[in-house]
Amino acid sequence: MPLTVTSMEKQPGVFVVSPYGSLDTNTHTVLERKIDFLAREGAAKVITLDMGGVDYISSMGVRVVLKTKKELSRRGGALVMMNLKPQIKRVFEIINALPTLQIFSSLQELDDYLTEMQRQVVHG
Amino acid sequence: MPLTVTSMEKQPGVFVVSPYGSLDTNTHTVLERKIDFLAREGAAKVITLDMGGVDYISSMGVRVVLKTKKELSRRGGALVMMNLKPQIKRVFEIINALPTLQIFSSLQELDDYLTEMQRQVVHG
Amino acid sequence: MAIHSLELPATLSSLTTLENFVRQAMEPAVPSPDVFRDIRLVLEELLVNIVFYAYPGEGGKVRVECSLDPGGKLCIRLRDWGIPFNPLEYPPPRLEGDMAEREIGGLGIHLVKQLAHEIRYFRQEDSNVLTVCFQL
Amino acid sequence: MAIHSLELPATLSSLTTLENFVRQAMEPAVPSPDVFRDIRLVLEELLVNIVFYAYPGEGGKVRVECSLDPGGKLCIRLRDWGIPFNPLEYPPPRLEGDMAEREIGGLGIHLVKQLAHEIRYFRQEDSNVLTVCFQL
Ligand SMILES: Nc1ncnc2c1ncn2[C@@H]1O[C@H](COP(=O)(O)OP(=O)(O)O)[C@@H](O)[C@H]1O
Ligand SMILES: Nc1ncnc2c1ncn2[C@@H]1O[C@H](COP(=O)(O)OP(=O)(O)O)[C@@H](O)[C@H]1O
Repeated sequence: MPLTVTSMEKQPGVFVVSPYGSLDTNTHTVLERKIDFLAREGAAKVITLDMGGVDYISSMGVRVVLKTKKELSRRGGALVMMNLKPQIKRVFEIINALPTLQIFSSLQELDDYLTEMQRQVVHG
Repeated sequence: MPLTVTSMEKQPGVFVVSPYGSLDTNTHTVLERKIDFLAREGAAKVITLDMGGVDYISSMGVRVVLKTKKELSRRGGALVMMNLKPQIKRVFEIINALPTLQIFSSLQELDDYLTEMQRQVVHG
Repeated sequence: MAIHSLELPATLSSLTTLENFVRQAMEPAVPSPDVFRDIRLVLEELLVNIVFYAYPGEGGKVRVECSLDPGGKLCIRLRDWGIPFNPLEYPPPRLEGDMAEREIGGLGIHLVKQLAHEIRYFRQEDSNVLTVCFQL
Repeated sequence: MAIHSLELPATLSSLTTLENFVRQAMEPAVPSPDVFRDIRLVLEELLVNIVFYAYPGEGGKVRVECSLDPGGKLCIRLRDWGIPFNPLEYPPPRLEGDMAEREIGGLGIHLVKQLAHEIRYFRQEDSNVLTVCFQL
């Protein structure tokens, strides 16, 4: 199954990125390049990965998520996730990555977080 | 054409990495992962890319080379290249990357450079 | 003049299919390895850009048409139904200075412009039509 | 008990072929989507590791054998002729602490160990033979 990735700018530098399909060895480049693009052209600081459309992930997909998190943190930003299907959550669980990744369960919760983040980015 | 990658440790932290085949969108991950592996397990500081076996490169292959150079420089190391076939040299030429990349034409020249590098890494 | 055509999903795995299709469409002409490599590189950069950028929504498809004229000119036409994008108007990347210092981008289109012997672009209704030609 | 077998080059593009092969070998059994996803994940991690690590020299091949017993147990045996490597002896990755802080590695084998219902490894002459089984 291929991977397509859509994105939406919520506030300046704050993006929701929605991969759709399989996030694996053969497709991870599509997400990686989309994120590179947003970092370069959109000065992305905070990325929410909406995983609602992802039904398969392998360790190569996990790498992209963790590397992006690392890179954004280094630049004072953040990566958070939402809408993980049970099978996706399970993969992150097995490798114990859930404590590291902020997972939101509702849009409201995410919005509150983003508002707070935005305040810090602007004032920090 | 697939890509295979061999590597050899010349001195501690100093590696010669030899990709063989096509360095393109579908294969670049193999080189990327090999370099990640050497950075992690071999504490690679200086990498010489021996491009003698590469007969095709696309912009995705170029990205891996430039990203690796960036990452190694950040850690006080270096990436250099040798044995570029004319068609590979041409691609780097078109995007004007040759001034950025150190290209060696003989093993002797490379060895002198590595000896100097090693001295700096050890004493710096 | 035979015209071969093919429709593919805009995904990375279409790359191999596209390459094989163009290789066959060239027959019986046998381009030099150098020209063949240039064709392959141009196709890869263009297809990959369609995959990465043309459909910021839910993905889409690419239509390929190949024609070889008796003079040995091969033209490959790629059509997508993505956002309007004319690569000929895309500004060249900053090529001076230390590559490794700056963000890496804009290399693909620059390569295409340098390697294709001819490039034409037009927007037709809701599609981008890009034609690249090579003298075999 | 039918045994299906296949030999593939150890390259990333063999991944799709491998998945399709195993899917067919399972027939007429129909695993639940969950089990099927686990099988796919285990195969991907194992094949990709063979591509990345088994042949530090000039590349090589992988041999796959699938068998399905009447009780619905599917066993997949992967053989490579690469450097000796027993994943069962590979230490588990450090899983405590902030993942994003440390180097990312060692996840693939850990996933395989957690998801396969059974794993066996032996070195036979100059090959690694790894068998993973799943109860469909
Ligand atoms: N088919 C396309 N549809 C829409 N935009 C495109 C397309 N191809 C390229 N672009 C835009 O042109 C830019 C430059 O593309 P390219 O030269 O291939 O380099 P890069 O992909 O590294 O940015 C891309 O970042 C993208 O914004
Ligand atoms: N088939 C193999 N042959 C040789 N070494 C392997 C093989 N598979 C894995 N390894 C080794 O085991 C390590 C862990 O593999 P894995 O858990 O997949 O994580 P990663 O690839 O991120 O390191 C690899 O870094 C490599 O050193």
